Amino acid sequence: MKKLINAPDNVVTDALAGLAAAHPSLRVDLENKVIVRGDAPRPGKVGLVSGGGSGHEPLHGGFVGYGMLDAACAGEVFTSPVPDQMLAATQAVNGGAGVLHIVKNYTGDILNFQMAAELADDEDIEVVSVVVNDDVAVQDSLYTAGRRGVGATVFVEKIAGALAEEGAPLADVAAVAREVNERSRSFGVALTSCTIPAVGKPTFELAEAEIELGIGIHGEPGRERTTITSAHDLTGTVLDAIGADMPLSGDLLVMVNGMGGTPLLEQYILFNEVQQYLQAHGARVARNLVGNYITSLDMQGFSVTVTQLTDTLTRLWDAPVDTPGLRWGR
Amino acid sequence: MKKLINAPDNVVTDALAGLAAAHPSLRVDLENKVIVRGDAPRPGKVGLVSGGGSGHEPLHGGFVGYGMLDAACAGEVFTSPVPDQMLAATQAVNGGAGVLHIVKNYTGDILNFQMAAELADDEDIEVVSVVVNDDVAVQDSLYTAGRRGVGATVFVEKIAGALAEEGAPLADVAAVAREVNERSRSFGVALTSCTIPAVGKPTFELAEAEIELGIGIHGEPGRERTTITSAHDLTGTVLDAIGADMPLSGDLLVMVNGMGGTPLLEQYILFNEVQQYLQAHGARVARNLVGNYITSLDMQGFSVTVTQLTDTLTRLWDAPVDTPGLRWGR
Amino acid sequence: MDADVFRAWITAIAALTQEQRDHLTQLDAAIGDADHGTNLARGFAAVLAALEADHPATPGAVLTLTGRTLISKVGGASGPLYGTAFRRAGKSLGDAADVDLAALATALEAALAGVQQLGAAREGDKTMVDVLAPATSAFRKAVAEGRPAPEALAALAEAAQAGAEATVSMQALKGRASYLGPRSVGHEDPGAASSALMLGALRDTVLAGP
Amino acid sequence: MDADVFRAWITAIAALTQEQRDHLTQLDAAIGDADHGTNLARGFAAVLAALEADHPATPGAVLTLTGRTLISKVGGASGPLYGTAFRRAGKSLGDAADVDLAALATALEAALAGVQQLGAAREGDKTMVDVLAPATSAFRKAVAEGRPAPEALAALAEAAQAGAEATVSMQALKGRASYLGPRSVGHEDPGAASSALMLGALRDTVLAGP
Ligand SMILES: Nc1ncnc2c1ncn2[C@@H]1O[C@H](COP(=O)(O)OP(=O)(O)O)[C@@H](O)[C@H]1O
Ligand SMILES: Nc1ncnc2c1ncn2[C@@H]1O[C@H](COP(=O)(O)OP(=O)(O)O)[C@@H](O)[C@H]1O
Ligand SMILES: [Mg+2]
Ligand SMILES: [Mg+2]
Ligand SMILES: [Mg+2]
Ligand SMILES: [Mg+2]
Repeated sequence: MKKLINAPDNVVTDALAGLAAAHPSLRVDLENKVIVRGDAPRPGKVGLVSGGGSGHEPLHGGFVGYGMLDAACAGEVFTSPVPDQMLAATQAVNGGAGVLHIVKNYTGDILNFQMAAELADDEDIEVVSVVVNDDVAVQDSLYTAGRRGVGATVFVEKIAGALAEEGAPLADVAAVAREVNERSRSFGVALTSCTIPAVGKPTFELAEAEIELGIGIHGEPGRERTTITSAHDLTGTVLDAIGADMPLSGDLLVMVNGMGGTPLLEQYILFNEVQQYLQAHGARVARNLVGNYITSLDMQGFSVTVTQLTDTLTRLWDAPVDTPGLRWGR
Repeated sequence: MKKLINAPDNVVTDALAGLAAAHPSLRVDLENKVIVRGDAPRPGKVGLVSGGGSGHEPLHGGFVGYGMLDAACAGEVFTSPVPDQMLAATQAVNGGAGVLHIVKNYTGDILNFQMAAELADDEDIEVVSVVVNDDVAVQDSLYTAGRRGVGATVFVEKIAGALAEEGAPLADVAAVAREVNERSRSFGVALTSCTIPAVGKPTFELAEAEIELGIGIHGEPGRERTTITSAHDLTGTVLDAIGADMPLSGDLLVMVNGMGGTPLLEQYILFNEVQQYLQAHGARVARNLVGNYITSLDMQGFSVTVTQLTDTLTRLWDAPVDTPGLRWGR
Repeated sequence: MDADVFRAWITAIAALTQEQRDHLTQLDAAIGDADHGTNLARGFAAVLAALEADHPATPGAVLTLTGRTLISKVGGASGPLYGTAFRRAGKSLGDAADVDLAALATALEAALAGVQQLGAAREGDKTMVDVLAPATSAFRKAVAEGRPAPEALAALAEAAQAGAEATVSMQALKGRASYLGPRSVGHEDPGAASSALMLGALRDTVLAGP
Repeated sequence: MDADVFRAWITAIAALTQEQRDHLTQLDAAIGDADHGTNLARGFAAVLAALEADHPATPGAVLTLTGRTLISKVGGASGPLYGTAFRRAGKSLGDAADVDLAALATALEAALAGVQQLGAAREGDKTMVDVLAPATSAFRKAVAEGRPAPEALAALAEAAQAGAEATVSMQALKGRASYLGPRSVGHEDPGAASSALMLGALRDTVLAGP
C-alpha cells in the first residue's frame, strides 16, 4: 500500500487539521473530530448535523458552511462516529430552533445517531433524524437493514441546508430532507477496490476487465461482478437499474460522482452518456453535478444519483452555498 | 486497462460533449475541440486563450468562464492542440482588445501556439504569448527546453483572467501573467503511473513502496526514484526543492494538487504538513487551493505550487470567478 | 467471581482482539467493510485505559465502564451493540462484590436482551445474536441443572463456538452483510466470531482462577 | 521521380507509422510522454485522406499538402516539426512535374533547415535532427559524386539508420526528453527513430519504382 499519510491511525485527525488550515471559516474540534460552521450556533436557525465514517471526502466535512451543514462528525475511516461526537456537534449548532440529524442508512450510523439523539434529548435539545437510503443496488425489505444511503446525501444536505438558511422551522426542514431522499435513487460501479489505510491491502480483488455492479461506498460488494463494457453500455445498465425503481421523467437533478480514483475526463464521458440516455427517455437534466462528491478513498469507479425535481427543490438547489466542497452564489 | 470510456480515439470529444451538456453557459465547438465562454467575444475585453493536451482536467476547459479563461483548446490526451484550434479559439474571443495566449512550456505547445500566433497576425488579431515554466524538478538552461509548465498555470489563468475582467489592456494582462509565473514554483510526486487510453498500459512502472520525485504531468520521469516516506517527510522534500529555488517567505498562495487518483483525504493531510512547514519557515499561507486542479489522468500522486503574493495579486485572486473548476464570489 | 476476575476477562478480550484483529477484519472484508477487527482492537484498548484510570471496585462497575467506553470509542454497529451488552450486564450485576453463576447467567441474558432491543436482530439473521443467544441459554440450562462452573462455562463457550460456525451457512438479514443477500452465505459473521472469542475468554479466565 | 512516386512514399510512411505505432510510442514512454506513435499514425492517416481528396499533381504539391495536413492534425512537437519539414521540401520542389536526385537533395536540405529554424535543435541534442542532418549530407555528397540513385538512396537510408542508433548514447537537450537530463541517455529518441523510418521508406519506394 502506497499512501500519502503519516500513520494509519492518524489519517482522520491529520486530514481534519488540514481542512481547518485550508478553511479558516470553519471551526474544527480535533478532540471530538467535529467540523462546525464558524458562525454557529445561529440563534433561531435550525442546525443541520451529519456525519459518518471518513474516507468519503468531501462528504461530510467539506459540506459544512453557509447554506448547507452547520456541523459534521468524522468517524474513523468507514466507521460511523460515536454518540459523544454527535452530541458535541448537536450542542455546537443548537440555536434554539432544534437540530436535524442527516443519517445515512447503515446500522452503525443509525444506532450511534439514535443514542446521540437520546443524549441530546436529556439536554432538552430537540432533534429530528432523517435517514437517507437511496441505493437501488440493495433490495429493500422490512426484515433487513434496508437500502444504503449514498449520493442522495449530498442533495439532502444542500437542499435542507438552503431551507434552514431561509429560517424555516425544524419540521419543514426535516420534511424537505425526507422529500429529497424519497425522490432520489443511486447506483454505483467499481473498477477497483479501495484500500483502507489501517488494513493495508485492497478490501476486495477484481480481475483485469472485471467490475462490481452496485458497489457500496465502503467497498461493500454489490449486485454482481461482470465484465467492463463501454461507458455507453455501462451507463445504460446503471440507469436501467435506477429507472426500474423510479420513473425517469420530468426535470431531474443528476450527479455523476467519481469514487476517488476516477479522472474527471472519464466522469464527463459518463455524464454525456447519462444526459443522452435521459433525454432519449423523455426526461430533462435540469441541474447536474459532475465530480468527486461522495468517494470511497482511492476506488476507481463512479455512481449516478438522480432526483426528481420540483420547483421548490430547484429553487433550493440554486440557492447560494459556500462550503469547501460545493460553492456558488457567493 | 479498465477505463470508463467508449473508445480510446473518442475520449476527448466524448468528454467535451459531456462538459457542454453539464455547463450550458459554455459554447463547445466539438469540431475544433474548443471551449468558449458563452458571452465571448466581449467587445473591448482582452481575450484569454489557453490549451494543451487533454488528461489534465479540469485544466484547461474547466477554467473557462467569468474571471478566468475566455477559451481553451483541447488536444488529444497529452498532445498539444494544433494551430487551427488555437486560431479558432483566438478568433472566437477577440473583442478588439487583443488576445493573450497562456502556454505551458513544452516544445509542442510552444511550437503550435507560435504558429497559431502567426496565423492570427495574418488576420490582424494582436496576440501576446506568456509561457508558464514553474516546475523546479527540471533544471533550467538556455540550451534545453527549459522548465515545464505545471501548477502555476492555474494561478496565471485565474489572476490574469481577473485583471482582464476589470478591462485592463493586453500589455498589463500579459505583465501580470508573467509576474505570477515568475513568482511561482512547483514540484510533483508520483506514487503510480497514469495509463493513456490509446496506449492501454501504464506509461511507467513503480515498485511497491517506490515513488517518482519530480514527476511531470504527462508522466515524464522526474529527478529520481526513491522509497515512499511519511506525508511529513515527503512534504519536506518537496518544499525544500521549491525553497532552494525561491525564498519561502511573506504571504503565499499555495496549492496542494491531486494528480487524479489521490483521495482528497490524503491531499488534506499533505496540506496540513505544507502549512506547518511554511509556518515554521516564517511564511504565511494567505490563500490556498486543495484538490484536483491539474491532473495526470488516473495517476496517484500530488504536486505543490507556491506563489509569492503581492497585495495586487491577492486582490485579483479574491476577485469573483465562475468556471466549472473554480468558482467563488458569484 | 469478584471484580478482579471480570477485569481479567476484559483484559483477555483486549489481548484477543489485538491478536485476532486482522482475522476479524478479513471476515468483515468478505461481507462488510473490513473494519471489525480494527474497531474492537481500538475499543478495548480504550477500555483497558479506562479501567486503569478509575479502578472500578465491583464486577458490575467493571462491565458498566467497559460498556460506556465501547459506546464512546468504537462507533460502527459493534460499538453501540457491544457497549449496550456490557452496560446491561453490568447494571444487572448491581453493586455486588462477588458474583455467582446464576447472577452471571442473568447478566448475560440482560446483555442479549439489550443487543436485540437495539439492533432488532433475531436468531438466524447472521449476527452476534447467533452466538449470544444459544450460548446464554446453554449456560442458563447448565446452571439450572446445578452443573459445576467448569462444565457450565464449557457449555457456554462451546455453544458460542457452534453458534459462530453456524453463521457460515446463514444469509444475513441485518447489518452491512445483509446488502449482499444470498452472496452473504458461506462466510462467518465477524461479530459472531468476536462474540465467540469473548465468551471463550470468559471461560478461560474464570477457570484459570485467581 | 513524379508525383506518383512521392504519393507512394507518403503511403508507405502511413503504413509504417501504423505498423510501428506501438514501438514508437514505447520509445516515447521511456523518455517522453508515450504518444509519438499515436501522433504520427493519426497524422499520416489524415494525410492519406487529404491526398485522396484533392489529388495533388506534382511532387511539390504532394509534400506541401502532407506538411500542411500534419501541422493541422498532429499537434505535439512532431506535428509542427514534420509538418514544416514536408512543407519546406514541397516548396523547394516548386511545381516541377518530375524531380531528379539533386532537386531531392535540395528539398531535404530545405526540410532540415525548416526543422532547425523552428525547433532550434543542433546535432547531438538527441532529436530527429540527428537523423535528418547526417542523412541529408550523406545523400548530397553521393549525388554530388554522381552516384546512381540506388547508391545515393542507400547512403541516405544508412546514414539515417546510423543517426537514429547514435541517439541512444546522447543526452537530450531538446524536447520532452531533455527534462530527464542524464537519465535520457541509453534510449533511442522516438523522433529520430521515426525519421529513419521515413527516409528508409523513401529509398525503398524509389528503388521499387513504378
Ligand atoms: N442489527 C444488528 N444486530 C446485531 N448485531 C449486528 C447488527 N448489525 C450488525 N451487527 C453485528 O455487527 C458486526 C459488524 O460490526 P462492525 O464491522 O464493527 O460495524 P460496521 O458494520 O458498522 O462496520 C456484524 O458482523 C454483526 O455481527
Ligand atoms: N526542438 C526540437 N527540435 C527537433 N526535434 C524535436 C524538438 N523537440 C522534440 N523533437 C522531436 O520530437 C519528438 C517527440 O515527438 P512527439 O512525442 O510526437 O511530441 P511531444 O514531445 O510533444 O509528445 C522527439 O523524439 C524529438 O525527436
Ligand atoms: Mg464500518
Ligand atoms: Mg505529447
Ligand atoms: Mg465493519
Ligand atoms: Mg510524445
